[in-house]
Amino acid sequence: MLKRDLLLAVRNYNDVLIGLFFFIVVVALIPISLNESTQILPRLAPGLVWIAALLSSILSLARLFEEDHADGSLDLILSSGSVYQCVLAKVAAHWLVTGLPLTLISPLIGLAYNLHGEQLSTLFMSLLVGTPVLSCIGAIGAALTTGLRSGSSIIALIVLPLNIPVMVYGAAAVRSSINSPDNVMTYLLLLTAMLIIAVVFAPIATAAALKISND
Amino acid sequence: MLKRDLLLAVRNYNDVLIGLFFFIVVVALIPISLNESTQILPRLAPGLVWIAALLSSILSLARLFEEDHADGSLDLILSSGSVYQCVLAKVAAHWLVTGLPLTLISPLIGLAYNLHGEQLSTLFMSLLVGTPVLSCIGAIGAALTTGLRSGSSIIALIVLPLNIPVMVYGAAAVRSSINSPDNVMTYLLLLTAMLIIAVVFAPIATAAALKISND
Amino acid sequence: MSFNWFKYSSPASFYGISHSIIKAASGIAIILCIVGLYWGFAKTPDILTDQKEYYRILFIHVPAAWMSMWLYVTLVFWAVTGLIFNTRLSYMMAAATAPTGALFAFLTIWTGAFWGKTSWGVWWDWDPRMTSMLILLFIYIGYIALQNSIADTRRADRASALLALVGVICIPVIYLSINCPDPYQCAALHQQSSLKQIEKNILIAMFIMLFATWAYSFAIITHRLRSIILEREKRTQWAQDIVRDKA
Amino acid sequence: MSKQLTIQGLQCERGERVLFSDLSFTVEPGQLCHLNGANGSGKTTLLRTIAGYTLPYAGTVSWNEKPATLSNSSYTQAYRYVGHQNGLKKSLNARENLEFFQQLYGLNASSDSVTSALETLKINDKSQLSIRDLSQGQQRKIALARLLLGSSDLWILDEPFTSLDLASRNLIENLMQQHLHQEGSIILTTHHPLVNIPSGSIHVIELDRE
Amino acid sequence: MSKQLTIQGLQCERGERVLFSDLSFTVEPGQLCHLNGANGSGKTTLLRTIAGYTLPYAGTVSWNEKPATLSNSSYTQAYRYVGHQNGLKKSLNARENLEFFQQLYGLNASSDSVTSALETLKINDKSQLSIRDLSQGQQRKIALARLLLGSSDLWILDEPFTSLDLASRNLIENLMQQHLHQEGSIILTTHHPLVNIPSGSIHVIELDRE
Ligand code: HEM
Ligand SMILES: Nc1ncnc2c1ncn2[C@@H]1O[C@H](COP(=O)(O)OP(=O)(O)OP(=O)(O)O)[C@@H](O)[C@H]1O
Ligand SMILES: Nc1ncnc2c1ncn2[C@@H]1O[C@H](COP(=O)(O)OP(=O)(O)OP(=O)(O)O)[C@@H](O)[C@H]1O
Ligand SMILES: [Mg+2]
Ligand SMILES: [Mg+2]
Repeated sequence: MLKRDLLLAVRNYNDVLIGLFFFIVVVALIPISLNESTQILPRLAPGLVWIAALLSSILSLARLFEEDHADGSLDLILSSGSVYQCVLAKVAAHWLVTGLPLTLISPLIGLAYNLHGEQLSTLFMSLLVGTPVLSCIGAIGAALTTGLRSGSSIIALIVLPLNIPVMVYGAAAVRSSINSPDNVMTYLLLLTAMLIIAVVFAPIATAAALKISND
Repeated sequence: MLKRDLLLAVRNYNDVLIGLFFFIVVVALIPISLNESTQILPRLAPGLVWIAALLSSILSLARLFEEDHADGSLDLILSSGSVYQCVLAKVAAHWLVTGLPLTLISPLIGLAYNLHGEQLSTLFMSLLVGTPVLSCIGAIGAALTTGLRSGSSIIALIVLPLNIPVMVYGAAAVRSSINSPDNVMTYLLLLTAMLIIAVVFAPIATAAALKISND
Repeated sequence: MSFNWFKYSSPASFYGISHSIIKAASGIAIILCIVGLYWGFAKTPDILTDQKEYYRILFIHVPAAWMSMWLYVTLVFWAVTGLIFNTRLSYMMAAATAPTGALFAFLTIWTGAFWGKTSWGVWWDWDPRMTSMLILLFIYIGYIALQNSIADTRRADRASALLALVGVICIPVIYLSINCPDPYQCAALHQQSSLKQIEKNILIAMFIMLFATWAYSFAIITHRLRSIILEREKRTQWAQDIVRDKA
Repeated sequence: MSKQLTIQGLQCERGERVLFSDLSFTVEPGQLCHLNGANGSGKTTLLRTIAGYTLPYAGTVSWNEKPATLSNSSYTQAYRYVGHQNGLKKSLNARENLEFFQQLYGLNASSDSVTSALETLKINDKSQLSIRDLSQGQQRKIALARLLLGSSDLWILDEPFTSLDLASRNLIENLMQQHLHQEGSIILTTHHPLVNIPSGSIHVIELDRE
Repeated sequence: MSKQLTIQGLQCERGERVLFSDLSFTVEPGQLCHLNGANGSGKTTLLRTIAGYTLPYAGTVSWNEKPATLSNSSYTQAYRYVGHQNGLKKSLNARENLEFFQQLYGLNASSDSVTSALETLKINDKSQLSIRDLSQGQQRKIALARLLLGSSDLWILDEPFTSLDLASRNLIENLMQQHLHQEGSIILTTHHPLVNIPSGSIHVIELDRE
């Protein structure tokens, strides 16, 4: 299943590049409009990078199942008996196209915001563990709103509150790597716990939501 | 023409409320994740409010013509002889659902960021004049990418650079209302000039782009 | 359609003469580049006020900045020609121009960053001219991305041509962006052109380099155009003949 | 000879494949032109080229001796196109969709004419349901109801009978028949036989060239 | 009596309107059940209820004496549904779409069986084009090609002949005929006459109740 979604994602490999590019633009844009001197940048970095991750994840959610619903593939998937795997594959593909590239590029962005050593690796780790959670939770919202006209805004409404904790802890991990390095592990473990719960339960919820949306 | 689009927008009046809610969440979210004391908030406000305006505008762009293309209405519109008016109506509806609510709520947000008197009205005015420009320019990007699979990310790529000046000057207007109130008028006039150019030319470009995309 | 003869004959005949153009232009580019760099390093003063000798970045920075804008103007020219006359060759010209333009925009910012570090003490600041050059770079990238993401060639050509036309508004902005309305706010680092006060030899070297980049662009764009033509005309007899002759 | 559609030396390509070339024919008032051809032979492409949505690679389409393009408004006012897609807004109801169409085309916006169009097609009782809730065939009928709003000279129909039951098909054929009597012309594709239209006014164009 | 579809006392509603109620019938192996009814009479709703996508308001659908729902995997493995929508990914080509289908349903993923399905439907020469670039009828054929992948007992087809030309329609009818011979069963709606299937094996259900 993953294969088709990856195929779809990679066929327009632009998608990956553009997602990445978009991320960079957003993060670059913020200092423009803040017009702040470079000293305060490191303090802003964790929050801004995480907000950008959150927004670029949500931005691409609306299309997660919408197309499958509109073209009738959702019918096929629901009666295939491999709904769970299919949802997992969708989530994985979503992460590979949004979360992973962001994670990979994050050290560079960190450098641009004057982060160093330990801080860079914390930024990287927090994104690596946290962005899949964003994709998992996002999928539930996407499934619930599939077929609704105002889908994309409702998704944001459903998903944002659920995702805020991820973002807060992700940003907190990075921030504490600047101020109090001892706490970094706690935050990362918290994120990992969230990841495990999300990967196990979110696809089940998503599959159930899809059945309801496809009535 | 406007009527149908408004009808569509208002029928799911959720859209308006949610667009607004989304805007507020984003703006409220930023101070949380920045974790900054309230003293620095006024300095951050102009940039952040404008970034949120920009992002929430782009976020809702992808659907601007996509549906018309998929269901065949675009054919009807293109041969109706009132393409220009129709595009204007679409843009107006987009603004009424994204830009206007943000503008109306902006004084409240300004208060939350510790802005006062003159500054609040400048924030309001800059959004009032600037957000329609975002919708106008956005429509061009939406029209060019209608029917493409990777549409929504490419829109961001096309629209962001063109919108950066609007955001920069919008934020600069608010910022100068804090630092050097004399310059506020210059910025607002600049934004007004942009608005006039955008309202006159953008629909023409959009209509041409739609003809190309519907080939 | 009245322009058929133009549409169908031009690519083939252009392909025929293009090889010699590339040879000549790249030769000129190499010679001018050597002369220009020689002039720039040997005939100019080592130290310019407080800028030490780092100011010599200007021999790349300024030509690159001018070329990136000039190439954008030509790109738009070809795009508009294509939109009006429906000539395939002009779309190909536009498509061939974009990567080089993007390269120069990038070079401008890249060299500018180094220069800025040595003379202003910062790599980057949101000076309006830099910002608008960054936007130009993004527009080049947007043009290329839009073209690549549309499978149908004809639609890709027309859509990206329109985007280029919309983006042309950037050029006057870059040109005028020194005149910031609020000096306190945007603290423009770039000043009004000081060309007239500059030392004569610096000016000469700079212009030689300008012509070098111009010739280089001409060569590389023509080269890229050749491959685009071959790719797009692969169904035609003459294109197949060429490929067979090469093999 | 005024309301004549003339196709001259038309060539259309899709993805570097020539679908047809050097195609010439005319459609006179009162005439129905039935494009025939296997799946994928280029019928839809031809109809969209005639309607001006797709540019031809060579040749011309003209109406009333002027080029038939989207920028020729006397042409776009003269035809009605119903394609594979219905062009209906899913969240509006039938009446709202048709009234919007009237506004778009600057027709006399009157809810009476909408009602009578819907009644002619025997779908008026569903006019308050949003399109999303209608069955496939009902949606198609509402798309076709546009043909009855205002007056038009040329109907361009891409498989109008899709999903229609027998009764509705006969209904539509009768409407076509009427349109032809009023000196209108029709160009259509369909894989259903046309049973009610006198074969004298049908002009068949075969698109299969292989 | 094993591969039998039994509908018992079925009632379906849409938006508070009862479409049909107390509907009971069975479809035996080797039998084709042709749902007949005007546009909007509830044929699609019935088919989607049978496939388990829509929940009935009353009554049951059972397969092999067990409830026929989405969570009954021996049922979902046994049928193939082709609805109004084709269920194809526009940016993949025909082969990729069908291979994905094989994976999804845990069929023996083999590109040979895809090739032979495409060849049976005479569409193999288009198998490298993305679906977006295919004509309406070609897309429909590829959706129908799924019927030939793996083996299945029940075909649920909602207007399978939409947009198909005459030759393809005959082809599909022959495939149906073969399926019936192999003790498969079919339940379908169509507004085209079924010409090649012996009327002995056709069982017509009228849905119009008014
Ligand atoms: C990182 C970005 C850049 C830096 C740090 C930078 C730095 C500099 C410096 C230090 C000078 C010479 C000092 C002066 O005359 O003010 C200069 C001149 C110049 N720069 Fe840039 N620059 C950058 C980007 C650009 C861009 C984007 C353009 C776009 C057009 C540009 C165009 C020019 C031109 C035309 C001159 C010569 C003008 C003159 O004679 O005064 N630069 N730049
Ligand atoms: N990019 C492409 N490359 C090759 N062939 C293409 C491409 N895009 C479209 N085609 C072909 O062009 C033809 C399009 O035909 P069109 O849609 O006009 O057919 P049609 O006659 O309307 O068929 P139908 O009866 O099925 O609707 C198809 O055969 C399709 O395969
Ligand atoms: N919310 C609703 N309120 C009232 N009626 C509704 C609602 N939703 C659906 N319907 C009706 O339910 C019926 C749906 O029928 P269905 O789609 O099953 O028809 P069908 O027999 O497949 O028709 P066709 O041949 O046109 O495809 C339609 O008559 C439709 O008007
Ligand atoms: Mg067709
Ligand atoms: Mg139906």
